Amino acid sequence: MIVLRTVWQPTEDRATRMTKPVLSVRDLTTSFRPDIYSPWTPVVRNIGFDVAAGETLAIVGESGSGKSVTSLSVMRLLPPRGSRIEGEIRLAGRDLLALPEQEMRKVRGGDIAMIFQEPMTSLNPMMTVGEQIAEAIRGHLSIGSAEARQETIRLFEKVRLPNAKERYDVYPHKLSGGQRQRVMIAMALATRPKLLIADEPTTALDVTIQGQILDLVKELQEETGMAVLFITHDMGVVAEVADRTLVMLRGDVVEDGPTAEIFGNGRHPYTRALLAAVPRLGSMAGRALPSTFGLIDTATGSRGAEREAAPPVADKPAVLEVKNLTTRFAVRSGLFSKVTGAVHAVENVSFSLQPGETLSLVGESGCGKSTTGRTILRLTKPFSGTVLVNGQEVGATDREALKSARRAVQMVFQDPFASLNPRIPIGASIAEPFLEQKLGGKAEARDKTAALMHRVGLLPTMMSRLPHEFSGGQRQRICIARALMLDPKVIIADEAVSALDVSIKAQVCNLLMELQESLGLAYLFISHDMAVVERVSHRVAVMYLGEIVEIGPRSAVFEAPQHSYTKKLMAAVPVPDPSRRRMRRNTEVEEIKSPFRIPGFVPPKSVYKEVSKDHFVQVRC
Amino acid sequence: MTNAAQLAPPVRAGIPRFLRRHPTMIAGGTVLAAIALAALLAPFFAGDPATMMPSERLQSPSARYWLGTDHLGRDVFARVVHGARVSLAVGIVVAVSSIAIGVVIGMIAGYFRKADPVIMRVMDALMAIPAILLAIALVAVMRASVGVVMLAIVIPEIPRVVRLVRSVVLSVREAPYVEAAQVGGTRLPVILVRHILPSTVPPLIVQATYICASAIIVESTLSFLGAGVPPETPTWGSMIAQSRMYLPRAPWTVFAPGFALALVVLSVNMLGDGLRDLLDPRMSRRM
Amino acid sequence: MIIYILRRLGATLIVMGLVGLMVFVLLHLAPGDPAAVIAGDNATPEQIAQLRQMLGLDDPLPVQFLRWMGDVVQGDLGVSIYSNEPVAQLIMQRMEATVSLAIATLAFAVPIAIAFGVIAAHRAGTTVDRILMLFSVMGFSLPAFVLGYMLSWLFAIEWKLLPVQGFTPISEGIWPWARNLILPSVTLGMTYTALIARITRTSMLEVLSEDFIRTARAKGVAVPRILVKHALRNAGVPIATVIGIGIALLIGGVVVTETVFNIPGVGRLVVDAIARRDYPVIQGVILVFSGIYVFVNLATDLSYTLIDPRIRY
Amino acid sequence: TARSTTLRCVMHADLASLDPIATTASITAYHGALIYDTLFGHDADSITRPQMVSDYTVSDDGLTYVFILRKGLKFHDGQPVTARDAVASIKRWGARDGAGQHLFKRVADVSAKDDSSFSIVLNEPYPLILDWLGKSSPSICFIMREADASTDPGKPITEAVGSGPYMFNRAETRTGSQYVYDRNPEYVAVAEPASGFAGGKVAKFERIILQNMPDEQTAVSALQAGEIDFIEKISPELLSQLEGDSSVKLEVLNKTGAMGWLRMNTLQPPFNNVKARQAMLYLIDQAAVMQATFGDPKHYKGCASLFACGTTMESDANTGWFKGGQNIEKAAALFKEAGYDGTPVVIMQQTTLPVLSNASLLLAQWLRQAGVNVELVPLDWAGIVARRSNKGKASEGGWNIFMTYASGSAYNNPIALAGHAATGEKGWFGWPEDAKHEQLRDAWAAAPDLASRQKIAHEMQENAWNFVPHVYLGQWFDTAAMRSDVNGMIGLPDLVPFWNVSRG
Ligand SMILES: Nc1ncnc2c1ncn2[C@@H]1O[C@H](COP(=O)(O)OP(=O)(O)OP(=O)(O)O)[C@@H](O)[C@H]1O
Ligand SMILES: Nc1ncnc2c1ncn2[C@@H]1O[C@H](COP(=O)(O)OP(=O)(O)OP(=O)(O)O)[C@@H](O)[C@H]1O
Ligand SMILES: [Mg+2]
Ligand SMILES: [Mg+2]
Ligand code: NI
Repeated sequence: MIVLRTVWQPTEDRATRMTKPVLSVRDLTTSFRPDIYSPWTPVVRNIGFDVAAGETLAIVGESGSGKSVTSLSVMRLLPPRGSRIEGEIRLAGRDLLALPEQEMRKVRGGDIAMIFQEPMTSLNPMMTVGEQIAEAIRGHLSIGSAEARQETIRLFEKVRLPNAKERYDVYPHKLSGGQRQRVMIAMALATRPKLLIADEPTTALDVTIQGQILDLVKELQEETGMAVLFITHDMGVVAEVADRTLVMLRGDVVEDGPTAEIFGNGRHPYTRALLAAVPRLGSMAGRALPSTFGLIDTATGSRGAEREAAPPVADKPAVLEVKNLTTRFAVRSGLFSKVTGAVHAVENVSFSLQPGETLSLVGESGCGKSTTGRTILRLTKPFSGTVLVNGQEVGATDREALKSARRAVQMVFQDPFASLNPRIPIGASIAEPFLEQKLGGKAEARDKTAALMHRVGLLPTMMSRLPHEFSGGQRQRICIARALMLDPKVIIADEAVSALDVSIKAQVCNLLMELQESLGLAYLFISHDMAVVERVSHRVAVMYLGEIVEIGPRSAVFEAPQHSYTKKLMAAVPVPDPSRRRMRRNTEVEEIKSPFRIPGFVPPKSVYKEVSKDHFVQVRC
Repeated sequence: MTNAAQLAPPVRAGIPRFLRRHPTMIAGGTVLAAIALAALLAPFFAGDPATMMPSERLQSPSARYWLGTDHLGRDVFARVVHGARVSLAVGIVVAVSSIAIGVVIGMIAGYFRKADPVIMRVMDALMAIPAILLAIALVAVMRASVGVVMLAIVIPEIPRVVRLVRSVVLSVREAPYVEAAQVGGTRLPVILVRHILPSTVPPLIVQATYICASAIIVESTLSFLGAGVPPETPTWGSMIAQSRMYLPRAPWTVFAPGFALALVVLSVNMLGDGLRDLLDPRMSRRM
Repeated sequence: MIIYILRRLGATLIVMGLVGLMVFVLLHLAPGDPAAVIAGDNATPEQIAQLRQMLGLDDPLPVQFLRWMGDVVQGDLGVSIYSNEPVAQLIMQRMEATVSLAIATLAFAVPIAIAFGVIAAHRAGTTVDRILMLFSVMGFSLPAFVLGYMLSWLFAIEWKLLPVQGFTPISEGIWPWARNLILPSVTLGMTYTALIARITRTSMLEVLSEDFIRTARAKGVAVPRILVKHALRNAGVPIATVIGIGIALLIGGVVVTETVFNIPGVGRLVVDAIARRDYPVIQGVILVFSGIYVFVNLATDLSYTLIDPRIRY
Repeated sequence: TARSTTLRCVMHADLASLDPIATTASITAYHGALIYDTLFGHDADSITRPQMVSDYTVSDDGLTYVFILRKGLKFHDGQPVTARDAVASIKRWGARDGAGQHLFKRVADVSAKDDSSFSIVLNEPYPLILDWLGKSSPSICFIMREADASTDPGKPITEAVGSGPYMFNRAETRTGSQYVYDRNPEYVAVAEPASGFAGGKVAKFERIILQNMPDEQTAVSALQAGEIDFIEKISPELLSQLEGDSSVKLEVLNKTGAMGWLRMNTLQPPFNNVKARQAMLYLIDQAAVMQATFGDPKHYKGCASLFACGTTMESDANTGWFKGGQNIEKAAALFKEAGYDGTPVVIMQQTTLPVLSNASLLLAQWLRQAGVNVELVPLDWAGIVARRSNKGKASEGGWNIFMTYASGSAYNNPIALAGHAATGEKGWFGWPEDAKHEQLRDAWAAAPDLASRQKIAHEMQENAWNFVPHVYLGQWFDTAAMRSDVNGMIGLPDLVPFWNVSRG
């Protein structure tokens, strides 16, 4: 790949441009070195940008392109030993890089506030959320503790945290992810900063909650007129919030401009490639079959073709049949570890999978998607129900049946890195199932491994490398190769592409679809990413609190959702289209329901109503 | 986006650089290696550690006796060097065997839910008996010998290793790569040995250095309390313990082994601390 | 919570039963004959045999074990073979000294160790870090008896600042009590300082790399406050654990210090008892020690709930 | 209690057992001497003088002794001392003590005549009877309350109520660490100056505290710091620390010192052969053994007398082997003659006492030089006393050699010291057997005076160094250390008495 190096030139004529920039960055170069004996390695090179009051600038780019480093450089939060920041960072005219640490501390949290990616880990678990905000307030404004408390509660109300008063004395672990992120926002706004830096503030959240957070930031910005630096890799989010967009590639800014312009006619091939890879919800409207992504070559800028996938094989028996599957996790407590209840993770779930078919399982976090997949493979014991693989029941007692089922059904996990043993060369990891199931000798295993690596686009010469020597996308390919080693009929892909960058995500999706066609694989595709699901699925099942509430052909479910939950899910997905950005979603602030049930709880009876051909919706009776 | 990078054990990359970054570890390692070498070659250069010549007792260091003689007229230098063999052996044998036994029991406890409570209760009971007292009692039971002293130090260490291994196993057994292996049909023993065992290695290496250092100290303490190795055997601990009365008159009889002991324990600890920093991926992300 | 405690206490009984059995078997495998020790060197074999029989040492082991266990269950630890005094009373007499020493040691070691650990973690990789860690490792490298002699020579004999040995009950005043404990607790504390400082450093390093520390810095909190208020409490659970282990180790580790500084504590009691095979005393002390150990463990676990609001039993 | 009226003493051992009859441990004898009184006592010139007895008569045939107790003697519980108490005490002592047993073989009757007088009737004359009743080496014939003294002799009594100059203070005693004795205000001392184990036992300190200090170095430091007043025995190496200190004085209280001896299992090879035992005489260099532990020759000497040196029975008979010095070749030759077959000789090495531990190491070295295979088995004292009763083969849990020690004056008494017997399997550990030796022992006890006893002792030694019941390791003299203001310590061979001692 040719490395592109576009030195950024400030564009003078800009409609959205306000009078004076709040933050002005010039020639910022940030370098790291592991120890004093090593040379400095720049990871951000000569970048520059301005953000004006009331304006939102989005920085996009794939993982590792230097987005976070840029924001941390502005805050001077990088480790003092081992990092070096050069250039000029001016906040309302003041050069931040020249400030003594003491002064800089006042800037942090005072003039510039920051929201981080991980709401779960960014709050101190041992301080009440109220204290944490009051601490920020009192650090910058000289007010008493009672006043700080008042102010904190006011902020909680502002970010629409229910029961603001009581929430003051609550520890973070009692709050849901969305609530925690709202606490983070409240904290950031506590001192009325001039600039808010939001580093991937919604990545870890469910789509429904993501929507709420984005709305909130927008609203507050309108109210206070602060400048916002919004860092994300989600183009949908960019389209939603940003006035202007800056595209980074491996430490360089390759393009910047008004968001609409970037989306409408990005000039740089990388920008276009990035956008092309973004799955857009609704882009498949009217099409019955899944389709690959048409990718853009970042070097040449030429666009690959989209290719429609084949329909599933209808005349053969189902490869996987799940009947009334129920999985519950007992919750024990008390003197004799009495069962005081159970998490009904999967409740009465039934579906079947044809050869060559992709069935997607969607739903919000904790609804039981993974548990379903794990129960099929008996990584978790079911409470009741049956799983048939090639018509044969997978039972607890029959080890051989389980073994052959596990040969036919394989799994690709969400985190490709965690699912590869970091200490074993990838060739050995891929070959392991083959050798362990005694399907052939060492030489055969080697040949097959090489062939599969080739197949998933890796060089067989990489066989002896360790997992950490690969990129995320490559690692996911390794996992796919391993899953294919046993010639399975079904692959359960549990969030198999969720962790990947957009462009790589598209590549891996394409690979999966290709393999499906040539090998006749069936996929159980578990994902919370609706846009990807829309592209790859033949059929879609929507799960809610352990139950399938709607299942049917993809086009039917996406274009004519019947169940109220499905509708809500569809509405919450951000649309990568700047022209639609001012549209409010009107989603209410609502807590996720818990699947915990007391013992003796009998799930309400329900039936499935067929609304159109093969499209079923759950109806309670 | 992903926190995968944290899990990476960057052991393979750039060993020399780590060495440069961990001067204390290098110092510790070098000193240890030198002492180990001296211990190995002791019979060839150090002289006779056993022969007693009461008429030559408590001689101060001289050209003939580099570190003087003790109360029985034995060559302190020869005894210090030969003592290295026993003291190091005690450290190493105790570390290796307590870890070997602890790993096996810990893996069983961590992986087999049924065995876990039984094993852990027994381990609790073993831990509940103060180590020194157990050692004294064991030595009293089985008569003093280097082997028994080692055993007496190993037994109380085992439960600590078991706990460590068990906790690692408990956390790793649900790791996606273990589940991936299960899905691929990998047999249980293979999963245990190939996928779970290696994760216990980094914390165990560190633990091993602590055990090694404390074993050397405990051995000397046992000698002090009169429950150590046989008086015949030169170990630093028993040398200090036997000579402590002579400290005012013949300080070398105590300081020579004492210095050697402190030096080795210090080196082992420095090595262990260095290894821990080296094996801890978080060190690269510090404030 | 109460139920949790009850359940833990239940497990304690099992553990203590096991300890009792192990110790009994171990001891009675030991060669050694209290009757021969009591009778003295000049006694004839015949006299010794007579004594053995009188002391009930000739009964079969299972009988002796059941007799002992039966008494223990009723709260009776038996009497010393030698002095005929109740074991419980012997232990009680010695407990104050041992507990005082343990408390003084912790009072000395914990604050210093935590300060060392926090500073070393904050300055990780620098010379300050290395010096602090070297210092604490050195505390670990010197056998307690060598250190003890050195300290008492310097402070008690040369400078005459503190007494050489002995123990004064706290009932005779705080200062007389403390005077006697300073040198022993410093001697004993060295090891624990090293242990706790290192754990503190490690877990502080871990916490300092957490996201919420970055959050705290991003909102402009000053470094000392970050270290103490944000980081230390989060690092508290492993530190509490190691302090708990420390207490347990202390109870057993006092033996050497008690010897060097002639403190009439439980450690000495049991070492002397082992030397003359005073079985009821040894068994009683070890049983009490293990009870303390289990209790300290429980207290440590309960302390987690104070440190970490997420932990509930 | 004020410091000046309290004497704090660190003793050589912990007072493990309170019954001076059931145990022969000397620390218990010290305890006994503090709280109990005796009928007679040896004075500084070894003359036996009445103590609790005001008067006594001996019948002309020398077979009936009548004793009258002094008036006003009271036990610490306030009860008067009666003849019944004395009778019960003598009987219990006679059942237990070596000398007592020897005496009681000739006793026809012991009984009280009235509250204050009692008699002992013998079958044959026993000139040493009063010596035995007044001896100061364990077991001492202490007079206890009848109730205590009627306890089975094999069962240790745990009461500590006597009529002596000090009273045991149980409330302030901390078993294992300190033993407290308060002055007995009711005690009426004999109106004579204290002399040896006899004379006026005047308690000058209000309180005596015997401390058990496990570490000698600590004790020495504590003495220098004035935290304690007296240390009974100091390792010679620590003496140098005290020698320049004017606040401390050093004194050898036990003039006959102590002597280490080595017992061989005469029931098992190789030491069932007298040649092998004789080899040991040539093998051991006592001076070297002593020097290894005691350094300066002023603290020790080699001694070839069966009855120790500096004692009344000291003899030079049959000591050619000693004068010739160590002779390893000769020892090797004797082992060969004994038919030694290379089976390892097991030495039980006592690890807790430096002199014995060091001696074991040296012995092992010499044995090896003499071509003997040696296995050193390190054991603590409790381990040794348990194992030494095993008469079997060394390879089956038995032993060949162990070492221990006794005071010089103990060796001086062929009757009281159990190890002087040569009665074979009935006797003391090592079980040597020699009929002539036994004959001589009885003759010694029956001998009418010192001169004739000395003559018999000479014969005994002549004979003993031929059949070699045991071998000596050397004789040493322990030094006691005390604050320089402590005066009047009485030097007794087997006992540290605490009467007559004062401060200032
Ligand atoms: N403290 C550090 N020391 C050394 N290298 C670092 C450090 N922090 C970041 N880097 C490197 O800088 C580069 C940019 O990282 P950065 O975190 O800015 O990426 P990003 O664009 O935010 O990616 P993501 O989308 O994954 O968050 C990466 O190659 C990263 O490995
Ligand atoms: N081993 C377990 N023990 C107890 N509860 C469990 C266990 N595994 C999962 N659960 C619970 O079951 C429910 C379903 O979990 P599951 O992991 O299947 O959700 P998911 O739909 O995959 O969510 P996500 O999108 O966050 O991965 C959750 O409430 C979860 O807390
Ligand atoms: Mg980032
Ligand atoms: Mg999941
Ligand atoms: Ni890393």
